[in-house]
Amino acid sequence: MSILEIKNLSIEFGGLKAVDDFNLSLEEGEIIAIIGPNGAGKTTIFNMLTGIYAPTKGSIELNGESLLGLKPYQFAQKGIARTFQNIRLFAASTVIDNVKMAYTHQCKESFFECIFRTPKMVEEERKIDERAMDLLKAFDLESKADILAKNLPYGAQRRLEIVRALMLEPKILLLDEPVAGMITTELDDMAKMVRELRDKLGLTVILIEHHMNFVMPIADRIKVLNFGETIAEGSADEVQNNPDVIAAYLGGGYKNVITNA
Amino acid sequence: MSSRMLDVKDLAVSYGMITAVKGVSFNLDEGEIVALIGANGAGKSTILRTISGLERAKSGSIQFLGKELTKMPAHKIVEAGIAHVPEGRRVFPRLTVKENLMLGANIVKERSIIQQRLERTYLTFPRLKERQAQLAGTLSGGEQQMLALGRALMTGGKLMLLDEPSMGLAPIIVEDIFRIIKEINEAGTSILLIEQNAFLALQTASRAYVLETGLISIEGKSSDLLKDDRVRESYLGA
Amino acid sequence: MKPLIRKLLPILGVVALYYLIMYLKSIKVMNPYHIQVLMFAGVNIMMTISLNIVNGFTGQFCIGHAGFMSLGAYGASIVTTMIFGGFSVAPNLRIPVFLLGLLAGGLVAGAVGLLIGIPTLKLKGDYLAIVTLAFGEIVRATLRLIEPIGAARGMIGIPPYTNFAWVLFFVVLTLIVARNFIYSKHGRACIAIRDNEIAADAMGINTTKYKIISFVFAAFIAGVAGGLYAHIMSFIQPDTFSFVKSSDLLVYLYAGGTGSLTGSVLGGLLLTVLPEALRTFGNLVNWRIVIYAVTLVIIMLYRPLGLCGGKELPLLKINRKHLYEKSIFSKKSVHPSETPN
Amino acid sequence: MKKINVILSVLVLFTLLISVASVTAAETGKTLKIGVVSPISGSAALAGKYIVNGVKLLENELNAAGGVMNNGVLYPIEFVYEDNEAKEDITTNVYQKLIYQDEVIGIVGPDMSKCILAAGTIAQSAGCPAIGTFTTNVAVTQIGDYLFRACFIDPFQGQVAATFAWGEGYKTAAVLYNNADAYSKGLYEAFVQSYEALGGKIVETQAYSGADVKDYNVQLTKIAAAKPECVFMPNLLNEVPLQIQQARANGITVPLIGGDSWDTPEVAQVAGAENIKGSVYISAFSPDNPDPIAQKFVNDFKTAYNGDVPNSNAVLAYEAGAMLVEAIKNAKTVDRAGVRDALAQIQGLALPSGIVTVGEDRNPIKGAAILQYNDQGVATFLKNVNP
Amino acid sequence: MSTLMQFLVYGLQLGSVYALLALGYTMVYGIVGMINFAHGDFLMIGALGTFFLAQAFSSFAVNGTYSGLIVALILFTAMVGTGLIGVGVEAIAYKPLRNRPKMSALITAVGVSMFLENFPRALPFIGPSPRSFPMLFPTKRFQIQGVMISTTQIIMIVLSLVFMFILYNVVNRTKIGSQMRACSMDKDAAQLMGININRVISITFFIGAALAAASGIFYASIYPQVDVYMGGWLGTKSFIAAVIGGIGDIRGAMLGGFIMGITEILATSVNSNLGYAIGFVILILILLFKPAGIMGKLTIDKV
Repeated sequence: MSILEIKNLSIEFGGLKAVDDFNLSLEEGEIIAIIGPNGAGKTTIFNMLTGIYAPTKGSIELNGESLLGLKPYQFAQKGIARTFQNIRLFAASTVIDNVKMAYTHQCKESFFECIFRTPKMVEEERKIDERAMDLLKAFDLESKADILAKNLPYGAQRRLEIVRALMLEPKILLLDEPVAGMITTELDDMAKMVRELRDKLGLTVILIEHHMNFVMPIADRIKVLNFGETIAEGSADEVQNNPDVIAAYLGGGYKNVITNA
Repeated sequence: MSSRMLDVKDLAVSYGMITAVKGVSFNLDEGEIVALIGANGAGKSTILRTISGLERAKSGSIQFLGKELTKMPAHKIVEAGIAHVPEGRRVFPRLTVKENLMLGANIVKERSIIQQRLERTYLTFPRLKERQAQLAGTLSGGEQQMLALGRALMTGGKLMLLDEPSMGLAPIIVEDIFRIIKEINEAGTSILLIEQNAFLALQTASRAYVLETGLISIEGKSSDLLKDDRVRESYLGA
Repeated sequence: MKPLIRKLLPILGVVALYYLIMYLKSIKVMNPYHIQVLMFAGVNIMMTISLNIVNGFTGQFCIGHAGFMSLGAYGASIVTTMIFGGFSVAPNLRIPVFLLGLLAGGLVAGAVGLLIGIPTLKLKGDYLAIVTLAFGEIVRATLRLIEPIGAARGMIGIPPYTNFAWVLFFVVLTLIVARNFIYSKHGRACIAIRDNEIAADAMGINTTKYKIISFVFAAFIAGVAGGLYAHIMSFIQPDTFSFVKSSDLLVYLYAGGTGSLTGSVLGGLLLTVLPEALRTFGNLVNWRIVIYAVTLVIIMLYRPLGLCGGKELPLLKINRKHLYEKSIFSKKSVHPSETPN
Repeated sequence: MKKINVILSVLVLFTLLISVASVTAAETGKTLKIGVVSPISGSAALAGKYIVNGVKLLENELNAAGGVMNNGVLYPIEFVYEDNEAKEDITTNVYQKLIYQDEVIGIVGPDMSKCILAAGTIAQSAGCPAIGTFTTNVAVTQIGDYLFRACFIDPFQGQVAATFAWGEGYKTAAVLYNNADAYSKGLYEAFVQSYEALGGKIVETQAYSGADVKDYNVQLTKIAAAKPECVFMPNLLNEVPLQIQQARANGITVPLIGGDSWDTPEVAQVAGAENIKGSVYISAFSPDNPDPIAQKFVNDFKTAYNGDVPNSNAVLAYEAGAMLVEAIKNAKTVDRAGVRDALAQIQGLALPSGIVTVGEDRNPIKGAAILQYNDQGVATFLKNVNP
Repeated sequence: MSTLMQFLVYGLQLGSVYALLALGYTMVYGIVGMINFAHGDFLMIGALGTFFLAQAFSSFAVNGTYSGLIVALILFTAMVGTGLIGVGVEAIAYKPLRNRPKMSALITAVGVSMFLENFPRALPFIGPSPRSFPMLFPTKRFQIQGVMISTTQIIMIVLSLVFMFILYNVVNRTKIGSQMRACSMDKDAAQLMGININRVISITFFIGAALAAASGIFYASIYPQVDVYMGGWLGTKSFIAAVIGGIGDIRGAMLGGFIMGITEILATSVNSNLGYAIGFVILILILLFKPAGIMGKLTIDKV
């Protein structure tokens, strides 16, 4: 049984079809990439999958449960976590607080326990702290735990965004251009990290990316969008050689770039 | 014989407590395309922003065609002949394409020149002509990048600073944009290019500087850098 | 033993401060005038902290905070004066009645905060601001029309129960509670909303709920502060709590520095004392407010983030490491980053 | 060098000692301080200006005399002026400061009932006499036996206005009042009560909220439609001129009746002679009062302040100060309690507005003057009304 | 019916004052992104300044009335003078804070407002006294079908509309207008177009303050009394008007101003106790349904 089932997902903005009949069936542990030209509707799909936009039609089912009509925070609580194209960290908070913030709905302390700082609350707080610390350690950020997120280097910020999403204990992770603005070495690190997420945590990953050097080796399946419609779907090889994809997205010089790089 | 157009010496820039650029020197000759490559946070954008006057240098000098730019206000620098296409396009979203382009010609007084430049821009970007009455905010990323380039062309600058023109764009569009960048260069505009995609940058530029944490670590001809082991390992992924 | 000392030291400090001031009063270095200015400063500090929770820590923008203060002032005074009869309360019942009044003031303000928070907290930034301004003015206009509580003439005969000790007690309590709030999941959620609402939402934080919690919590504190104020003044009237009062509070907050409890204490204290201190130059009485205005502008020009923008005294912080120290209550545990791998 | 310093210091000390000794020789008591509280800044700053000027006149007189003589001892008087910004909480601060820091023997002001209602308990519990200048609210002197006032009270004034209106034969009246202001509201209520008791009919009542935009056209249109024979407008002095103008513009031609707040030359200046002529107001004082004391005061005031004519604020502040000075003069012991007792016993004190006696409830027994604006827009004395 | 029409006239006259003042708020907000709390005080400076100017020109007045030319001159001088004060305030108090959190500038504006009110109050030759505003415009009254209307009202309503029309066209059709709009969207990018943003912001403050002066003069012409505190509440009300219309939008400011003026008058006519709070109630109601005001477009934070 698939973990996420998206059927005929469509959305219109002022009569304009931004996404039209998008279908996706995700197996647990899959890494899927959505590629396509700018304005093809990729981020819009992410926004529908996280409840920011309500689709005009179609269905989203997570483990057989429909998520339509829920608020964004409820999508997150159900287990769909995401990162953002333009990094959206809690910039003025420390690294560890960023991670702990994502655990809010799982914290059990009540309001009065909090403002009077009861022993129970302190104990609970310590557990959360340890949990966050474990995650940071796993992603090589533990030495930075107490510095402000905005003072992290760019690559580390991207990493922190993923760590923060993991604190939600998600089933599905959506990565929106995770390697934008990264150089090759950083790009390789990220690819390794995404694979580990799948292998060690069993996470299912959907990613949007223009960097073909990153997408092609990592994705189990690739969906190509243009003007809101799916124009191709398949493995990296299939997609790369699809004439429609080359015409609409990859372009003629693409092979040249990717082989040299 | 090409002559020296831009000469940056020991440039240092800091934001508050953090020094983003720690003493960088490089230069560019008339007609050249020079690339600055490096990881995010290496200080590339800061250098461009300092050249165009959006940031103030802490020390060092920037000579452009014999003029010192470090003390000049940004709008004067545009008049001196520098056109900066900023990172993330930064078109004016609630103005039409044409209004955006006309703002590019803000420093020009003569109508005939404005008209001439507009025609030339439309010739370079036929897409913009089709969309001239559309609000810039409704354009796709690729179109916005074209508009940003077109707007810079309208200023009539002799040196164009390009900050990540390929960022977030589909490969096919990137190809298009870089073809146009070369065209612009061939028509006589010098270009200082920042590009994440080091391979693309080195293919486009004649010379390049590699920046690491606010300092220049490697410099040389593009063809040499393409073969350089350090560059290949960190930036080209070979 | 260390954590115990660390916990008790601030309390001892406050007690020492109290006795120091009482001593200074007894040897006539300080007089009732000084004490009263300090009492107003205390109320203003509470109001500033309350405003800081909404504006500084949750990133919402309330500019009608005097409205909550007035609700608290009236709520508390109705209980102590109209229900329990004010001066005729038996001496041994005065403290319970006073505390009941303050609680009532806080609850009234909190309840109204909830009532208006639910529909309006959806609004963003300056639009929310202007709605809170409108709210403050509507409260004032309404209070002016209610005859039983004196309407525009105001309420007289409120017993002056508030003394310096009470003010100090409530300021310290507010500081502790506010600090605990900020360094808990609630505070983290609020700060997340402030830093990036979209990301907070995407991280499973019910932004509406936490905004309302912070708003109601702040309104409650403002209500208690209003109650204290009424029982210093022993006379209140609706026009005291106008937009002028709200903007004074904003000035205390932003001159002190948002997102910093230290800043709220400093802003509330200094800017309450400054206009009074300027009275020392008797011949400048005509220029007093002009000097105050210029000082304010200069502070903002030279410290745009306020006196302590983003900075906090260690006393008002809960350091993460404290979680791992041997607590006086709970069992020992070790800081994870110090664990040898 | 050191030696010279030492010698100099000794010399200075010596001269100081001599001068101190010579002062004590002339039977001079310690300097007494009187606090003056008024809104120097804020929305009521105009009143503050008149109050300070009124008291300064008294200060000059006392300076000329060297102080107040009590039982053969001359006590120099020093005035401490404080700004209460027309705010209650600031007033309480000012009271505390004057009482405990400056250790004044008594306080003059403030002028607003709301302010003294907040600060009065401080004076009462400290046992420091305080005289409100324009604090017409009944509750003010009920705070305690240390609180006095220099003005008449709201009910009296409302009653005077109602009696006057009825006496002029006006059978119907309309009221425009400020529902955000205690003074205005108090006067409105007293007027309506007295007027209806006399048999008059209130045909229209319109309110507005002060500190607001100064458009009263709607209210005045409605009042005009009700066709009253007179309109009572007991409002604040920065509101009244525009109300008068707008009333006339809305076709209200009947006499307008005001309270003592009208008593400022600015009212007629701003409203315009054309509009204000024929209107009547109740005042504590008329500058036309032929009484020599009144005339001397008016002339002194004019000379001191570029020809400004004193208004009630100035007169009442002057008189509050004068009452305090009189009390110091007669006090059995020159301290706060003594001054309080002497204040309560003031009888037949001749002041610019008339002969003042402090009544049992610490309200002065004094008459009101009724003034009417003539064609030139100058308020002229119509008659005196005594309680 | 005629009473209703009469109230509408009053609403329009009050509304035009609000609208002119709201324009300044909206322009400064749109371009600099700050709420200039001292804006209402520019109204006071304009009105008080006009009072002193009229005094200086009093020798030109015949029987207390001024010729059209002199009035135009006084108006022009007061507007330019206030505009320059606006530019000065921006340069001294707001410019250093331009890249700082906008609350810093707002608090500075509170300080500036206190200063602008209390400095002239403390000056001996100005002081707190209210002053009678001179008759600058002819005051003939007409009766049209039972509705009383004066020439002053007509002149001020018409002139306000003219000012708004000119401003709207300046912003939308001229070069400086497009520079302003560019600055309002992206100051960095605007600089890269060779736009001198300091100049644009100065001009914005100049226009805003000059319009505030105009509204002050009109206000004082129909409510002829000026004092140093007159700007405070008018400023706040106009700010609310600007928000009702959608702050940042010029047409919105005009619309908001007139809505505010007219509803205030109409509510007062229903019950005189309502007039004060009605503006606030309307504001809340409108924002609950249109969270960015009537003309305002909610800028959606793009994810």
